[in-house]
Parts: sequence; structure tokens; C-alpha cells
Amino acid sequence: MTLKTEPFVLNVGPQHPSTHGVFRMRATLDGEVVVDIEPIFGYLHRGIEKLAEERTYTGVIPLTDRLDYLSSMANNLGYCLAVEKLAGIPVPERAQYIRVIMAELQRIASHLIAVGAFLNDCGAFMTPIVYMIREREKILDLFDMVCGQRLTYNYMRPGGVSQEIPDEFLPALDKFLKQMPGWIDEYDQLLKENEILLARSKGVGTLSQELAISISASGPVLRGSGIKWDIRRADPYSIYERFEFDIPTGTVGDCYDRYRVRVEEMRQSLRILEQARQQIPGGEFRSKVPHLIRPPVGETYAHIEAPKGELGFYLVSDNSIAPYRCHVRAPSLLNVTALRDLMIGWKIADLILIFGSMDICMGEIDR
Amino acid sequence: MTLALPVKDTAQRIGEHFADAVTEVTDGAVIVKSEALFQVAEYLKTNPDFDLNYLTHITAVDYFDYFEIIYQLTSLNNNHSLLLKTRCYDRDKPVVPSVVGLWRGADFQEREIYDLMGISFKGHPNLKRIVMWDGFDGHPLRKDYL
Amino acid sequence: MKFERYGIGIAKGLRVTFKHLFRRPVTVQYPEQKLHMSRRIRGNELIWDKDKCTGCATCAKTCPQGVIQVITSVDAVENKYVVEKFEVDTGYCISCGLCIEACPYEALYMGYAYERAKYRREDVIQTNEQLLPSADRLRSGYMYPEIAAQLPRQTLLLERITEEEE
Amino acid sequence: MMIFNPDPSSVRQMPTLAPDWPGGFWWHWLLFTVIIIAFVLLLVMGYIWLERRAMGRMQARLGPNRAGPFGLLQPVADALKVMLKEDIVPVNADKIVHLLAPIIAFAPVLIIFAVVPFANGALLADLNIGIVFVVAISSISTLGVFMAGWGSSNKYSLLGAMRNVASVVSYEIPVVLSIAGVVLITGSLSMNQIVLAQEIPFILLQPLGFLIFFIGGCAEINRSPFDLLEADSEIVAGFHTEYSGMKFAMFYLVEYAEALVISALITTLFLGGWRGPILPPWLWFLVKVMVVFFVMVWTRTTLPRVRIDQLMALAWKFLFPLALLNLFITGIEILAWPTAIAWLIPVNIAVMVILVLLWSKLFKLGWGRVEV
Repeated sequence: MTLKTEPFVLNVGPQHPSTHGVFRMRATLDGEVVVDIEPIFGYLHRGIEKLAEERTYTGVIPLTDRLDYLSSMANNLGYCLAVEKLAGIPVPERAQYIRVIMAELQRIASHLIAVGAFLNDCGAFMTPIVYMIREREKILDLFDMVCGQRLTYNYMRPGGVSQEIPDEFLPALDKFLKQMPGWIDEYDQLLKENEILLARSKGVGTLSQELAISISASGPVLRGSGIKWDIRRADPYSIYERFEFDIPTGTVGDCYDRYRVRVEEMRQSLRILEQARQQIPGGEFRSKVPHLIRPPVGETYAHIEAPKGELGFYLVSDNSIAPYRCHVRAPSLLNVTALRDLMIGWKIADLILIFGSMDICMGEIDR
Repeated sequence: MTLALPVKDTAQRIGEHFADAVTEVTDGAVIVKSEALFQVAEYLKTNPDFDLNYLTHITAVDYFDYFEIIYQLTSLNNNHSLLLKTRCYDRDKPVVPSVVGLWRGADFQEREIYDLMGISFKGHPNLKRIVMWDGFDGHPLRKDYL
Repeated sequence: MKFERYGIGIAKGLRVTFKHLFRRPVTVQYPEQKLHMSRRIRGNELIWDKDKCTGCATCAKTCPQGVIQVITSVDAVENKYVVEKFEVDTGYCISCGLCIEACPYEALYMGYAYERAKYRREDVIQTNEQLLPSADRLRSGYMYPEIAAQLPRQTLLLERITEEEE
Repeated sequence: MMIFNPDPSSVRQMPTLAPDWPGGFWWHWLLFTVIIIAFVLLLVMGYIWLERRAMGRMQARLGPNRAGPFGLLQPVADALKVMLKEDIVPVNADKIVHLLAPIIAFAPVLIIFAVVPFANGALLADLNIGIVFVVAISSISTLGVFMAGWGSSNKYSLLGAMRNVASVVSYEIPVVLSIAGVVLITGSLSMNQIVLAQEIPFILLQPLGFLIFFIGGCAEINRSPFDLLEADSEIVAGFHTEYSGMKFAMFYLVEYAEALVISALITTLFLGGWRGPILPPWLWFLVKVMVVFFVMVWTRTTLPRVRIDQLMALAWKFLFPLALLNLFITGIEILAWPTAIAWLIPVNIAVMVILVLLWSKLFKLGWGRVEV
């Protein structure tokens, strides 16, 4: 006798503890097994691209803070690079270094949240994420010291940064650089070799190289699949060609690889930070830029390696004080394209895990 | 450094394969006819000289007279990139061939453009609104949407 | 997947959590225990220096949210603008600090205080006198290094933890 | 030292009543009912406090510290809050099933304590089939959980309930088999006799049995890493997603009361129950119970959650064969050397280590993906 079963539809999100925001997945399940899945977005759509068309070039920077709210500094940097490229604004040496320091600190902060949330999705009850948030808190303190905010920094400007870093910043950074490697090692001890984590995440949600390239994946998702592609190396922006660092890659492209790539990237970011700390020169922190920037007619695309992947800004100027068109190439949006392929056939528990390993920020997907 | 492919040469090579596909060559971009877009894109992707296997992003700009759809293509192996554009002069029913068949990454981006700019992509497997709700009136990113 | 490591990974993890049992927690018990905020904090209020303000409304033009409203009249005798109304709708303010940066006469400051929640919506809109600096409306050092130097040093979690461990 | 050789007469009698108690059976019954209810409720509060505090400290937090000294009154405050909450029944819910579920889940947990000895002979009913009684009753809670999952008409609840049923059905077997080893050594099913037999705590004589019982017990009561039925990152809150107010409090109570049951059983079966030097027996019992629970909290803080198929694989491929082997080896030992015991301790521990290592090599969790 065969039992007649039929699949049922389960709504995961928009209010669900581990959809990292207001993501929604309409999952069709056969028992515990995911048969089909459809991602649905739009719950956090604020129309940032449209809003940007009505603001001055400087006034868009607070909007970019709100794209991927876990890596505002990187967003600021990406946007400012685009405006500088468009308007031909030079950036002083010292400002370049400050920017690199901020961007790399931001990468560590963002990866801490990504790794912590991923481990929390595995079911390690709150512990990893609390540890990670503690470390992130130290970075946020540094950001707070520099720009007065903990989440929406609005620190970088076309032509430099808004303010000189305070005197106590560099000693604090030194302290952070001294402590952080030890903490990363300790968190590796916590769950890196844990049998249950290995059983849960090895071989789960394997993203093949072909698929990764086809879906335009970027960042740790792409590198987790074993493709050595990092914008900092492939197309060095700012002053990244001066630093030595490795590009960690995974081998198979499963959840575990993506998790390890993020942890290794934190280590590499620390290396960059050490070098930048040593080399930072004196001088101006901002070049002379008119209050209202009027770039010549034209268009440009500037991209950076944000923590989540390739963040690009496509700006079109019509020689007015506001961008004619400001398109954001959001890494999260492209990374979720493969969700359906990765999740089908796995259990509902893996669905959460694979989603967690993608490290998604809804502010960026919906914009 | 990611090398921007020289547009003139590229346009010429495209022209060799697809007569009058290229309508214009601007500073840094190759503009092709929207009818020939898919074939040109396929050629650029599969030809080993170009090998533009990575679609960095797609976007669309509303210039009132026409819509410009921009494809930023990158080759991960050769580390060069090309800006491919197409134009769409019909304002009421703009249609452009979809490139989802070549790059899966175009899926959500084309849906987004359809949603916000109102350009439909012929051949897209699941063309429906992505960020606005179904039944929303208008396309917010158009310049005449207020 | 095999249990090839015989539970060594699990044991390592258990060691880390057990070590934490004897570490000082990082919790700050907020209302009783307050940390010093950043000297450059962008607190949730704007402070306006009436004497320095010339009514040029650069701040209003810069504000991405359009929350600053400046109404001026012309003083023909002294040949300058007189500010009649300077209104900030802090409810819409995103604390980006662009107005402070833009002000050419150093007449606008961010507030140092951060506990400025209001019970009524109308209280959120602040006008003229409500915006002036006072004893409990300290100015923050955002964009003003000389003010920052007078404010207390920021408490860093980084230092709190190491000091306690030493 | 020798293996406890029960006196045939003491086994045959039914010591349900404490013979020297004034008033006899009924006083005994009343007193122990009160003691058990008070014990369970108080200790559950203690557990909640311990779990939240210990977990907080392990996570570099403080944990609750506002209500009362060290936050000791936090469970009381929670209980008050939860009682004042609105009682919500979903529109599509099967109302009777929905309402009955928490009660059905809670009652058996209390009943189990009837056979748990707090001191020598201090138990409500010294059934001569005590341990069988425990095994039989403890599974009934599952029914309540399943009713909750079914009656809520919520898909998350149903998923959680199904997971619970699956895990309890499979984990019952290794758990019972590991108990059988203890029973073999003791020669009695009575809980009191089992404690009396533990001159040496059985954790030393039955290390493998203890390991299996601990893992299986954790899985049965759904403590982490086996907390699949309320996996909060996956299925929101599992079977009690739709519960609020007092009904939720009942489930919360059940969760911790079950943890209490398992830690009391581990204490009784493997750690020598109330036995111990200097301190009074009931205190020893409490201390041991708390220590066992602390280990559970500790693992919960550290470990990620296993997946449902891995949970099943662990039960059937890892624990079940080991439990069978353990029973077999124990039987041989008892047949061959009924009196010698001291040198059996290192032998048993060695056997456990070898078996676990060997099985770790052989054992495979399987591949999680299903072709659809």
C-alpha cells in the first residue's frame, strides 16, 4: 500500500526569526523536504534609486548608508568613488588610507555578523552571535569615535572623508589589531571543527563554479565556490594595489566553505589594516571640493569589493547638482538568484542554513 | 586592473558577424540594436577572445526619448569588461530580448527593470513585479512618474 | 559525514564556553550605568547659535530630508537678514550631520544628548528658542574639534575588557 | 564490594506504603503528592533561573538580574506575566485538542516522580517495576505535544510535532536498552533498589550506558543539540507557536519538568541517587540533579542543532547498536564474574572508549539531499 501524500506550501517570512530582515520564501514542502521555493522581496523597498535623483551628490551619501546597513562605510566608499570618477575629484593620500582602514574594519564587522548569524541559524543557541556582536561592538566604538554614529556613518565624502580622525583613534586601532586575532582564533575553536556543524554544513547547498558565474554571484559566495575573484585584486580601486593580502577561496562551494572564506577574509582584513596603519601618512583629509558638485555630462560605473560582494554604483550625470540616474548593483540581490537551485531537495532546516550562509541584507536587495 | 575593451575594435568585430547590429559607438560603450541584442550577447559570451562570461549588472536609464538598457559584461578569465547598451524607443510598450538564457544573474535584475522602468523582456521565464506589489500602477523609476 | 574527530571539536567548543563562564560579562546596565558617548556623537537634536546665524539657509538646502525651515526678513538698516523662524522637524531628521558640515558661519551644532525621546508628535518639531544651547543641551564635537576637546573621553569596549582582564 | 545481590523476599514485597508511617498509606500519599508538586514547580523555577543565568554568563552576558537578588525571582515574574496574558486560540484550531494538549503533556511528567527516590525509601510508590513505569509514562507527553501541533492548525506547529514524534519513537529504544544494563547489574526494576545497589555509582560500571542514556535522554526531551521540535531558527517555535498565556506556560513548564525528569533519572540510575557522604540525602539528590542539568545547559550553549535525518541516523546507527552491545557485554560480565567488580571499572571504561571510537569510524550519517 502506498500512502498518498501531497506537498504543502509553507510561508517562511517575512516575519521569521532567521530570514535576516523581511525576506519571504514561499516554500513548497513534501514533508520536511523542500520541493520548490520562490523568493519574494519588496517589503523594505524605499525607492532609494528614485530618491537619489532628487538629492544633491552629497545628499545621496546618507541614503547609501541605508543600503546595506551592516556595511555602511563600504557603501559610502563605493558611492564616493563613483562620484569622484564622474567629476574627476582628486583624493588626498591620507584620506585614501583612512578610507581603506574604515572599509576593512567594516568588512570585519559585517563578516562577524554574517558568521554569527550563520552559526545561529545552525542552531548554536545565541552563543556565537553574542560573541561576534561583542567584537563588532569594538569596531562600532571606533566608528562612533570617528564619525559620531554607530550604524549610519555618513563619513566619506567625494574627495576624502568628512573629518580628520581623532587623536585617540590610532592607539585604539592598535589595541584592536592586537586583540582581534586572538578572538578570531577562539571563535574558530568554538565551532570550526564541531562535528555537528560539519555534518550540517559540509556538502550542503553546493554552488558550482558554473552556476556561481552564471548568476553573477560575488564576494564570499563566489569565492566559496573556488573562484579567485576579488575586485580589490582584479580591479584595484583606491590604494589597494599597495597592500599584500591573500584571497581565501573555498573548494566545493558549500555552506561550510562560505563560512570559512568569511573567517579567513577577516584575517586578511586584519593584515591590510596592519599595513595601512603602518603606512598612513600625514596631510589633508579632504581635497577642496565645491559645496554642490556638478559633474560633467556622462556616466560612470565604479565598483568596490563590499563585504557582501561586488557593490557597484552606476551614475549618470546631466551636469546638474543631482544625479540623473543612480543605479546600485547590489551583491545580495544577485547572490539570492541561486537560492532555488541550492535549496531544492534539502530539508527545511537546510533551507535556513543555506539562506544564512548567503549573508543577505534586505536593505540592499529591496533598496 | 580590469581592462575596458576598446570599443571601436569590438564594434567592428561584432559588425563582422552581425551586419548593422551596432548602431552607434560612444565613448566607452557599444550600442546595439535591441533586435540583435541576444545574438550579440551570445557571441560576446561564447567567443574565446571576449569570453565575457560574467554579467556584472544590468540597468536602464530613462532619457525621455528612449530607454537605454545597459549591460556591463566582464570576463573573469581575461579580466576585461565591456559596456554594452541597447536602446528602446517605444515608450508605451518597450520590449527588449531577455538575456536570462545566457546569464542567470539577469533574472532578478530584468524583473526589477520591468517593475520600476516598465521595460518588458521577451523570453524572460518569470516576468512579474519584484519590489512593488502586483497591481501597482505605473513604473516609479521613469522620469515622468511623479 | 563521519564522526571522524571523535568529538574533539565538540570538546573544544565546550571549553570555550566554559572559559567564558569566568569572564567578566560585557553587559552595560543602561539606566544606572552610562558610558561616555563619542565626542562626535550625532545626538538626536540640533543646536542653533542664533547670534552667528545669518539666515543664509545653506543648511536647509543641504538637508537631504528637507526638515529645516528658515524664514527670514530683510533688515534694510543693517543690510542683513533677520531670522524670523528656524524650525527643525527632528522627527524626520536622519542625523546625517550634513547641515552642520554645510553651515558656513559655524552656527549649527549636533546635540551631545541622546535621550531626547518625545511623547507627543508636536514636541518633535522644534522652533527658534527651543533650539538654542543650554546647560542640558550640550553641543557635540561633530565637525568642531575645539568642542570635542572639552567633552569627556569616550568609553571604549575595547579598553573596558582589557583593563578588567589585567 | 560486590554486585548487589537482592534478597528475594525484599523484591517480592510491594512496598507501596511506608509501613512505619503514622496513619499509613494515605498520609504517605498526601505528603508525597505535595512534596512532588512543590519539588517539581520549585525546581523548574530553579532550572529556568539556572539556565538563563548560566547561559548568560557563558555568552558574556549577565542574564536576568533585576527581579530579586541575582534575579532569583525572575521565573516568578515570568509566571505572573504569562498568567495575565491574553489566551489566544486560533480561528481554525481544533479547540478541544488545542486546550487539552498542555494538560496531557504536563500530567505524565508529574506522575514520573512517584517512583523517584529522594532518600532511602522516600518515594511515593516504590513500585517493583519502577523503571518500566517511568519508560511507559514518559512517552505520554509526546501525545500532548502532537495534539498541540495538530490542534493549532499551523504548519510550523505540525512540523515540530512530527519531528518530536519521530525522535521520541526512535530514541526510546536505545534509552531503554541502556537502562537494561543497569537493571541487569541491580537485578531489580525498583528505583529504590537501584539506588541501594550503587555502592559504586553505575556511571563507572556502565559508562557506555550512561553516555547513551544521556544523549538519548537529551534527544527525548528535546534539549539542544536535539531541540528540533522548537528549533527557533527553523520553525519559529515549533509545536507551541500558537500558544499563549497560561497554556504556553504549561508547555514551558513541561519543557523544564522533562529536563528535571531526565536529570533525576540520570542521578538515580547512574550517579548513585541520594547517596553521598556527609550531606543529607535529599541535598545530595538536589546537587546531583543540578549538576546534570548544568551539563545540559552547557551543551545547549555550545552546540549547533542536528538535522532530522541526522537525528534519526544517530539513534539507529550509533546509539542503538552500541546500546545492544553494551547490554550484551554487561550480561557476560555478570554471568562470568558476579562478585568481582573493582577491576571491571577500568575494563568497562576501556570498552566504552574502544567501542565509541570504533563506531565513530564505521558510522555514517548519510547524505541529506533528496532528489525531487
